[in-house]
Amino acid sequence: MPLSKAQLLAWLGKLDAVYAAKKEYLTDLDAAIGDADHGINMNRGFGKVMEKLPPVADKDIGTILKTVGMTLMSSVGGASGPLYGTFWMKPGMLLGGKEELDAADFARFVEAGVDGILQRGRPERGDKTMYDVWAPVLEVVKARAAAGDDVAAIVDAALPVGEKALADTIPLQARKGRASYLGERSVGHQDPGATSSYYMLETLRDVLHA
Amino acid sequence: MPLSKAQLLAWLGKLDAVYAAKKEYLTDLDAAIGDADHGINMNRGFGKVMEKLPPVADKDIGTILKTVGMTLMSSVGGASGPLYGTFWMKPGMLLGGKEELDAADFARFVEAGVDGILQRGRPERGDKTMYDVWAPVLEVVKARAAAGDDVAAIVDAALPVGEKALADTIPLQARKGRASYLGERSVGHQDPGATSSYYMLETLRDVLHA
Amino acid sequence: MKKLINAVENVVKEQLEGMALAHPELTVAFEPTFIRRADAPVAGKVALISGGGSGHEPMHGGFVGKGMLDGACPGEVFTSPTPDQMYACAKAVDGGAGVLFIVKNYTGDVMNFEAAAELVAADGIKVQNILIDDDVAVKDSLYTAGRRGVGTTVLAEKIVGAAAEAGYDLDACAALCRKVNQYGRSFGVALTSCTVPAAGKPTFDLGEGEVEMGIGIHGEPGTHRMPIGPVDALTAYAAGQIIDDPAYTRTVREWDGSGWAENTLTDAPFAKGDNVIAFVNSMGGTPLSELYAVYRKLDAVCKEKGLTIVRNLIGPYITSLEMQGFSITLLKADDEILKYWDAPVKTPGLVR
Amino acid sequence: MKKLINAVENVVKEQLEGMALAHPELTVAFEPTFIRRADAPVAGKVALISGGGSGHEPMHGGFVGKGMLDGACPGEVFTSPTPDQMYACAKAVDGGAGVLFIVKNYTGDVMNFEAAAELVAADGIKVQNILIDDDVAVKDSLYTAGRRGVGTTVLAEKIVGAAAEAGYDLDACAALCRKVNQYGRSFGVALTSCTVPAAGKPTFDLGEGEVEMGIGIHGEPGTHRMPIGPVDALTAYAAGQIIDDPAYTRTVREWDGSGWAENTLTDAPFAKGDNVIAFVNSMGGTPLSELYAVYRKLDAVCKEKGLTIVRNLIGPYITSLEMQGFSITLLKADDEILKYWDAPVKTPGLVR
Ligand SMILES: Nc1ncnc2c1ncn2[C@@H]1O[C@H](COP(=O)(O)OP(=O)(O)O)[C@@H](O)[C@H]1O
Ligand SMILES: Nc1ncnc2c1ncn2[C@@H]1O[C@H](COP(=O)(O)OP(=O)(O)O)[C@@H](O)[C@H]1O
Ligand SMILES: [Mg+2]
Ligand SMILES: [Mg+2]
Ligand SMILES: [Mg+2]
Ligand SMILES: [Mg+2]
Repeated sequence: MPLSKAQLLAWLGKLDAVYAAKKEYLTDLDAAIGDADHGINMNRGFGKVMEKLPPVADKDIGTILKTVGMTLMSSVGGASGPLYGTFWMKPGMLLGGKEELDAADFARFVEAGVDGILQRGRPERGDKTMYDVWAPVLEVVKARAAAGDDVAAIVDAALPVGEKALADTIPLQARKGRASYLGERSVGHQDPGATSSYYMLETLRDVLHA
Repeated sequence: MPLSKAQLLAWLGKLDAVYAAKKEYLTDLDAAIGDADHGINMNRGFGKVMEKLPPVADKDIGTILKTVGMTLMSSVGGASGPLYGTFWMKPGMLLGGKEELDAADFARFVEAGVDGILQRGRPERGDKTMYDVWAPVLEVVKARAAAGDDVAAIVDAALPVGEKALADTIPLQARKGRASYLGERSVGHQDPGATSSYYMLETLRDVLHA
Repeated sequence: MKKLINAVENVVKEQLEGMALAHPELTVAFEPTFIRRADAPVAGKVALISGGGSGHEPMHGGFVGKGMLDGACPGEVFTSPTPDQMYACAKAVDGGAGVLFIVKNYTGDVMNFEAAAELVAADGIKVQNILIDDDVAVKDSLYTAGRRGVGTTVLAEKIVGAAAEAGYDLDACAALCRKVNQYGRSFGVALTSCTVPAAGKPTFDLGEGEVEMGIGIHGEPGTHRMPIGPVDALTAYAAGQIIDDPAYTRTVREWDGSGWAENTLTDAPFAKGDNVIAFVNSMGGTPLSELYAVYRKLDAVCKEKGLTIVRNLIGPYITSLEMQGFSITLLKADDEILKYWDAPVKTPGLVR
Repeated sequence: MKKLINAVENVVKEQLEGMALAHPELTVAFEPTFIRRADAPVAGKVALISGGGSGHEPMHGGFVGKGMLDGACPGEVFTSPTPDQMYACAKAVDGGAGVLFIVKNYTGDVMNFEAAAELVAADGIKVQNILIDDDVAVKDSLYTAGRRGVGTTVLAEKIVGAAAEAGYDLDACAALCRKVNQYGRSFGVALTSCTVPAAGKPTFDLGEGEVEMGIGIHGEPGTHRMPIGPVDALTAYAAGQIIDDPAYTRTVREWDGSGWAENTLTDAPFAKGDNVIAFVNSMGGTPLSELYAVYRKLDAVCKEKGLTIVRNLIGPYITSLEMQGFSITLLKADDEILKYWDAPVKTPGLVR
């Protein structure tokens, strides 16, 4: 089964709910090693996405993704704004005209998105950022797509990898973003951006299984 | 027995010790209905008096009193500075040349001092100020001096009157000084300036009985 | 108590030493302590002197300079200065045209400045003292020491300072200062108490959800407490207290050249159509950003009540140490007041 | 949380509304949000734009005006603004001579301003971006996002603003800004945390007897904690961190007219005989009086180390909401820097 446009819209809607529910939790994570705004930023961004979606909900998936990216870019702010902005915008530029995403499309989506994060933020693995979740997830996604899995199976395979990668950010010392200023004091805390990234995956899994 | 110059100097020295010991207490009283500085002011002022006294300790009582008054005037600050400044300075101007104060001199001392407070502060009885202690004390002092008591007997008679007058400031609503801004909220607190005035009397009693 | 200080005994002295190092255009004298323009006396110009307890910075020392004060006499924290300070300062800055004392109406300040005026006059220097008593939180001058001097002081020092610079004589400066005081009204709100260094603990306790209304500038409790509300409600309350304040009458003592004269003054209330200067002040610990929220609502309230804000001043100018809170001052502005409000000024605390 | 606010969602917007009402010489745009000189674009003048999270007032919006910034883009509290803001602002203030972005080095600010520079350049407007990264508390640029931009930002905006006003072209403005950044170093100390309105509770907990050393300007924890000492000790520590800081090398990305170039810059340490501008800044909740005590000791430390303070700036200019604490910035001052430091400036937050 490909990822339908309805599922994509359901994913975005659910993400809005998730970031509303996790607003305080993500902000607390950011208070520990950052500046106590990540949950607020994500909540504001996806709130704005919900405002901007209706007029484009009928359009192709590329347009929807670009709208999401541009909206996040101009409403989240901070480090995560341009990162998530490009994460959604770049695939949007690739997937113009699509009404659904098959496994290959989905792998291109994730690859283009992660590529956007890399270009903007130049993170390396182990820097304790959202990239620490996306890098191993991208590997699984590509491998499972190549192996012929459908989108739901790909996401099912990627989720535990993402979950482990998320937990693995805890012992890391941050080398990018605000948390890097803390040096060793950043050790022992889960990265907020990695956490919000993991929610994207988890929420997609929930939508695909609904 | 008249009040000797040695006793006057002993009184001033002891007052310095009393205000050092009561610095926090007087400041707490002032925090409740004023601005939390009366103990600090009195302690600073009498500390300065101790510095300025030695060169004039051999001079006549008038000179000593004027020195005390001028020193308080230029070191206490606040409302109590000019009040206590004139309280000591005015008798100093009357008692030039004296080497001791007999009962009549002592009554003139208190009368001139209280007169100074009246001129500067224009308090009325019941305003909840230091004058509430001095007004009844002055009456007793004048009456006992007229009746022929010596200084020690006068002060012994004045002390309980002053003590009662001090306690009587508690239920009053302030109408002068900072405490007046509190309106009814000034009720139920002992006036700090009345308290420091009472210590003058009490300390003199201790010196006269030493 | 968390403060950037060394020993509590030296707080004021060391801060003044820092000020002297930072501002060579000022001269700071010690024993007795006063701050003056390094170029004072300015020959032929009326010299303006103010003073009061420390802890209200930049007032008054930060307002010494061309177009504002010639000298300032700081007392200990929240304790009025002593007459020897004002006397020495007046001797140092009098340029032959006399000295105007701008005195905030607190018993201590009034008595110390009165004693100083007597000393200065005895030396043959012309002197006038004008009281600032603008705090509408103090309602009744019969049963109190009268209204406190708060925010209007800053505006008076600016406006009269410019007039003195422009050549006003002593009587004219005094008259203008009296008018500014009669045209100005203020009200203050505290979110937290402050701590006098020598006392070492907050002057009052305020619960997490409470604000203290009608405070002065010495960390003293105000008229009452309220649960903390939105800034719009606090601002509307404070502005209402000022704008709806009725005529205010009291008797002041002013030096008449030879002795003390009692003058009874009545301030008219604000009226629809008045132009006003609006001054939103931080008590010290409230950041500038929050003052703009106050100003936003103040502007709306003024419009509603028919007052036009023609100028404004927003920032920490008359503070209570690190207290969080704000005060609002409205000053009815006629042409004379506006002219001197707009005139140049160059002091550490106010530049135009 | 005790703040002068209404609903937490509207804090920044309402404060900006207040600012717009108070300062008719500025124009405040919403959606996207930016503040600009009402008289912009100034034809033929390089336009200076800065921006960053809100909560640092008066920076940056308060520094918009003649002789300083042409535009400022405020984000949410402590959250960098978004590229659409800088883009719209640049379009509104470009006077044909190009736009200089002055960007504090935080990952968020850097990425958002980079995205904005791409948009602006794509529209055919000349653009340069210069990073400010002056916080010596961040030691190692290899294992961190590099030094944060703090106090030197204020000095750079003043100095480069004056140079732009004097007719410097875009390259010359960028070169001067780069130099000011390389000549400036800062260090910050917190006595209390601050509370982001939307978070509702203090970002960190600090014991009654503790201070947080090496803080930035976002309420983030610093490098370490110490028991609170006398101001002289805190000042000597902060000044020592700055003055003894060795050469600092890092690679920055600058727009070279067509794309991003990586430039490696090395800042020389301070040297005996240097003239410096000394900037003692309040984090918001520390009153001016306490800053003078810091300045007093800073002056002594500089003398001891052979530096001469030739100018100073003392007050709350780059703040962290209501945080109590201070920062020190020293800027090596050559003739060019002094000339433009001394030039006139007229903004709500800085006037000369
Ligand atoms: N250079 C970078 N590359 C990738 N991700 C980054 C980078 N810098 C920061 N991040 C991510 O951004 C998150 C912080 O986002 P947020 O709190 O919204 O922004 P800010 O740090 O500006 O306040 C971090 O937890 C981290 O996952
Ligand atoms: N007008 C007045 N007449 C007489 N005593 C006064 C007057 N005003 C104040 N006082 C006295 O001064 C005391 C306060 O002194 P202090 O705290 O040193 O000065 P301040 O009120 O200026 O801080 C009051 O407790 C009161 O006894
Ligand atoms: Mg953050
Ligand atoms: Mg007192
Ligand atoms: Mg006092
Ligand atoms: Mg942020």
